[in-house]
Amino acid sequence: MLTILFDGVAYGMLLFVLAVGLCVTLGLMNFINLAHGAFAMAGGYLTVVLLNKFGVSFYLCLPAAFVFCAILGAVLERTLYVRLYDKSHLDQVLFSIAIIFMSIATVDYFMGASQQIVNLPPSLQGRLEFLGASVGVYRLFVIIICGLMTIALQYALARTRFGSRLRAAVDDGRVARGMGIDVTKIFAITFAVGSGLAGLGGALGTGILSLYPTFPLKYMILFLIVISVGGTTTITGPFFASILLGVADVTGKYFLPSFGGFFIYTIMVAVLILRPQGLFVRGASR
Amino acid sequence: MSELLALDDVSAGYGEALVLNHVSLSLDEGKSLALLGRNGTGKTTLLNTIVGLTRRRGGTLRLLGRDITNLRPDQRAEAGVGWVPQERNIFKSLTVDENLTAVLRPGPWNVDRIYAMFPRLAERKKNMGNQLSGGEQQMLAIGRALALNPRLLLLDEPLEGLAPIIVDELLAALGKLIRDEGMSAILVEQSARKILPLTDRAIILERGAIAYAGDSSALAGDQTTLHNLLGVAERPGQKPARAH
Amino acid sequence: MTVVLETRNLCKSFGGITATDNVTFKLEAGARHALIGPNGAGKTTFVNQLSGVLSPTSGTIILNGQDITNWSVRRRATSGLARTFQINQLFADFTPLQTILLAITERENAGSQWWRTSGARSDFVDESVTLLTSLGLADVMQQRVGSLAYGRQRLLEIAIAVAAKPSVLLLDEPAAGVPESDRDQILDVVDSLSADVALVLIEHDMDLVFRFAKSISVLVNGALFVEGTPAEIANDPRVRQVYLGEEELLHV
Amino acid sequence: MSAVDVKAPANGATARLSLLAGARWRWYEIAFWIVVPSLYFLAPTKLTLLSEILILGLLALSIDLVLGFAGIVTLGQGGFFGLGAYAAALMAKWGAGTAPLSDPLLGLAVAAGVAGIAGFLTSFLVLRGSDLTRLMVTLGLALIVDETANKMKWLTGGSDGLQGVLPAPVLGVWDFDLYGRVAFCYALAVLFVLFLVARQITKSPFGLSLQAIKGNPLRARTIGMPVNARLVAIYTIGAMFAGVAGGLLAQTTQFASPDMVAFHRSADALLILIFGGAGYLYGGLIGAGVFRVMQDILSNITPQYWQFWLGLVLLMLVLFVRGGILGLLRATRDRFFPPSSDKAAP
Repeated sequence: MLTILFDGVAYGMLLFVLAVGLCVTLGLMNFINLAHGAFAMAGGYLTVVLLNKFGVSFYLCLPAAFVFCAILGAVLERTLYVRLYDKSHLDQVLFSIAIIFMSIATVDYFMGASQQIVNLPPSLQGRLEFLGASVGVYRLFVIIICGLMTIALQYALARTRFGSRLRAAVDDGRVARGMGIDVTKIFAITFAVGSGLAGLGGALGTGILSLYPTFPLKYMILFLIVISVGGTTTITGPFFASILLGVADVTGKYFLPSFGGFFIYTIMVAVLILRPQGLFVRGASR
Repeated sequence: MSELLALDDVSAGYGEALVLNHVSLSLDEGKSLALLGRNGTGKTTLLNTIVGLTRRRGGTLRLLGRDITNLRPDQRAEAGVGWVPQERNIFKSLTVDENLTAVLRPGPWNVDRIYAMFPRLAERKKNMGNQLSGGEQQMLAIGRALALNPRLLLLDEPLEGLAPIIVDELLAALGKLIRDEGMSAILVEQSARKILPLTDRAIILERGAIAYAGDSSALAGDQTTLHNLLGVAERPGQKPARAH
Repeated sequence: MTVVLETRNLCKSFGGITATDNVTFKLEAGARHALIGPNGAGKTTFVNQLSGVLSPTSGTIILNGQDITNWSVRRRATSGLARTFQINQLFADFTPLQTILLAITERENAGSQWWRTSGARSDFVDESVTLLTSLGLADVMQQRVGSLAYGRQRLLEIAIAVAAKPSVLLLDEPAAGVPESDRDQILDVVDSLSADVALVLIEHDMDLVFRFAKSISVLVNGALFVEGTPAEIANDPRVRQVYLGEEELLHV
Repeated sequence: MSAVDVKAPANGATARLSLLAGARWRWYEIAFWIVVPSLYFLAPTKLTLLSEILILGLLALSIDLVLGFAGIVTLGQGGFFGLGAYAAALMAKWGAGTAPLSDPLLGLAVAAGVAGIAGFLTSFLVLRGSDLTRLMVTLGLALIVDETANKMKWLTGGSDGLQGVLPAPVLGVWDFDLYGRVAFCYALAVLFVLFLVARQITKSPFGLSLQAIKGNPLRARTIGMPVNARLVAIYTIGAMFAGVAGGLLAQTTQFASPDMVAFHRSADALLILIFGGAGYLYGGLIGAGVFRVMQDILSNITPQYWQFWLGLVLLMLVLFVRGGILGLLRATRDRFFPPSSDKAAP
């Protein structure tokens, strides 16, 4: 039982790192980037290539995936995404789907359609006895890294000047501009960091998530659930939503395998109907 | 005196609507201007145009001799425009302290000096932006604009909706800022009597154009103009055209 | 005279702030009434309650003898209360003709007919054309609304409200944002509106108020401060104080 | 004023003619409906593909009604398509290939009914909230249908699909043949009838009111329009159209599987409509043709990777071309033959 809970938490924290960039940029620019999962996939496949083809250490793959995806995100944001900000949500969704399709086909072309397996370093294999439960070392590693990332994010957002400028921009972009805050630049940086985190999540997830070309489509749905339950105005909302979703998904699959995704989709629709702004959003803000 | 701000034949509005019609004005450094007019005459639009938030349809703007017509709002803030928006628009998920530090630029105004000016804010440093009273929000909005260390302060109806005792407190602070510190400012206000004593010059807008420009002290004594342009009155010489 | 619109002890508060303070107001058939007041006086809040966008905290609103306090926007609109918006609310991709035809079709409860072709009812079309012509929009009635000059769009905004054949028409700053050259046309249209309709003009522009209104209400801090003829209001020292900023005197 | 009154009727007659002219059949419309049936003789070996195009076109048409005319963004039309497919398939199966239960038209009626009821019930959930919420709710609902189809093995055959779907002969006369001749004619006839209905809807006061809601819901409400009732109506109609499309596919392919409900079905149909141009009625039909033909050609050049080109074309459409193929054609026409009186809403 405790093992399942532990696996669920690991999965949930991974989801959080994958999705958090999308939540923040959606709250900041009201831009729905359904293709966010493509960055995670890029991180995952980069790790596969570096690890399996070039024998780079798994521990080095993680920062490499972050940096690579952050640069990729920054370039795409400046060249393509920037043209979509003042268009309708429908256009943004179509654009995202186009990016998803292209990324799926590209990965399929270079890497093939089959699922990719990575050989984790021996130090991350095996299991530990922890509080009477058997715990995978790798999942523990995932929890530690994601936990550190979460703390770092929370610190950056709550304690740094960049964080307060970012929050100001989310609160009221128009006035923030009038107060000398370069919202466009803040958004570009946030987008890059968010993409980088997705890439890191994708790299970390190679051992947990199944990595094949339709990854962005599959996880798009999970990200949407995280957003609809967690809201976009804080990062604690998406954090708890991810943990909840991770635990619910893992326990659901364990105890009621026949229900599969049914359970979480129903939760998503129910939440959207009851609270169109997300479950964890602070009550009426004005 | 060197010129601080100059608007040359500026027309602006929102979307299709045109609100400002061919407005020209200039303000010297260290001087202050009262921007008066009934509501809907374009006062806020004029300030927002200086900040860079409206759709400009023509004309040019200069700040300290530099053409700022095509600068973005954040670049204008950097160039020296400090703005106190009409609705205050305090960043609600930032603390009082963060509201100041997030926008702070180097210069004579630092956070301590702002707190010294508004001691009430110092007591509420750790409060979130949405946990302040109206008067405190207004003080914070002014403090936030000062944190930019602006050359020109734009105040959009800073006294509106506040209790009389707070109005007096704010007027005293503004008086200190403008008269004693020599801060250049444009004050938008509906109640002419309150801000005319604070300012050097006054402009009255009507239908987006300048209907009166002159010295504040002269305007304060000019009952007829005040009544005709700001009060409830017909414009002299214009008869109701309902006859036909 | 018959009273067409009435509010009794209307109050609205947001949180602790009273935006409408016990307003009791009567409007007679065919009235030409202006509603003025300084910023934050609560004009918009008041009008939003009349048109049903906001519901009052307490008090009643009566239209043609019926209590409409809890009616929806749509039901009020179909019962004789029409309004224009300060910022144009138009259908940019329609022609003025289509716009007015739509408004008339909805007024006649024929808007859900899917088996008939739009334009088949010649009486509706004729009425649309007559209305557009009388408002000086005949020459542009087949053009795309989004491509019309702003002044023409403002006229169409009024035309939509008139098409509903209202007994009460709320005009929210009809000339706002219109270039000086097109202004007279709008004022003429407002002047020429049918004498059967009770008009309420929400306006800051005193030229327009004095040209048009036969009675004026001044709203201050959400309460009805004073009512009277234009001459009475213009010469009222208390109104002068409110507008020129000597509010302290009010508290005496 | 008197001059105005005299002038009005004459003006009114021209105005009325111009309004009615919008509903008249144009030469290109007639040409379209001559070309499509003649494909039966022109491409007798491609009838299966053509039937599929017609069905995809009908699905895209259902989205056009909801999105192109009423402005409701949806990613869930595939859900109604799937419901219709299963409903028609089950009817055919239970009737074991004999009338009355297996009658294809009855099957389509049931498919329309089931999808319509689902559309009506979910419309109240969908109409709340912003575009973003609508996208997510419609997507979520379609995913639930997908999961249900997967998991209710006893009814749907699970991921293996539903076997033994044997519709009775059409109108008791024409049995579905191996070459897809009957299937093509049947699908074409159904599409044509539903197209006529859709066309009439869009040219009617009801259709005009939908476009008004799309343009400015606040104004629509203040002229006394029952906005929500209208949207519920068109969403339900759209669901019925999608249900019929699903039913057609199940009957003509004699098969139903969760693949018919999957997300890519909704996404493809939306893309088809965007390709062709939303708000023209023909956009979905033309888009479906171009989409499937493009898919065939590109798959031949780069097997499996046609998705890349699809994405690239879509990207270009979103960034540079408004209104899809038909929008492009109209822009070209307006450029070379500027319209005398600037016509608004299509």
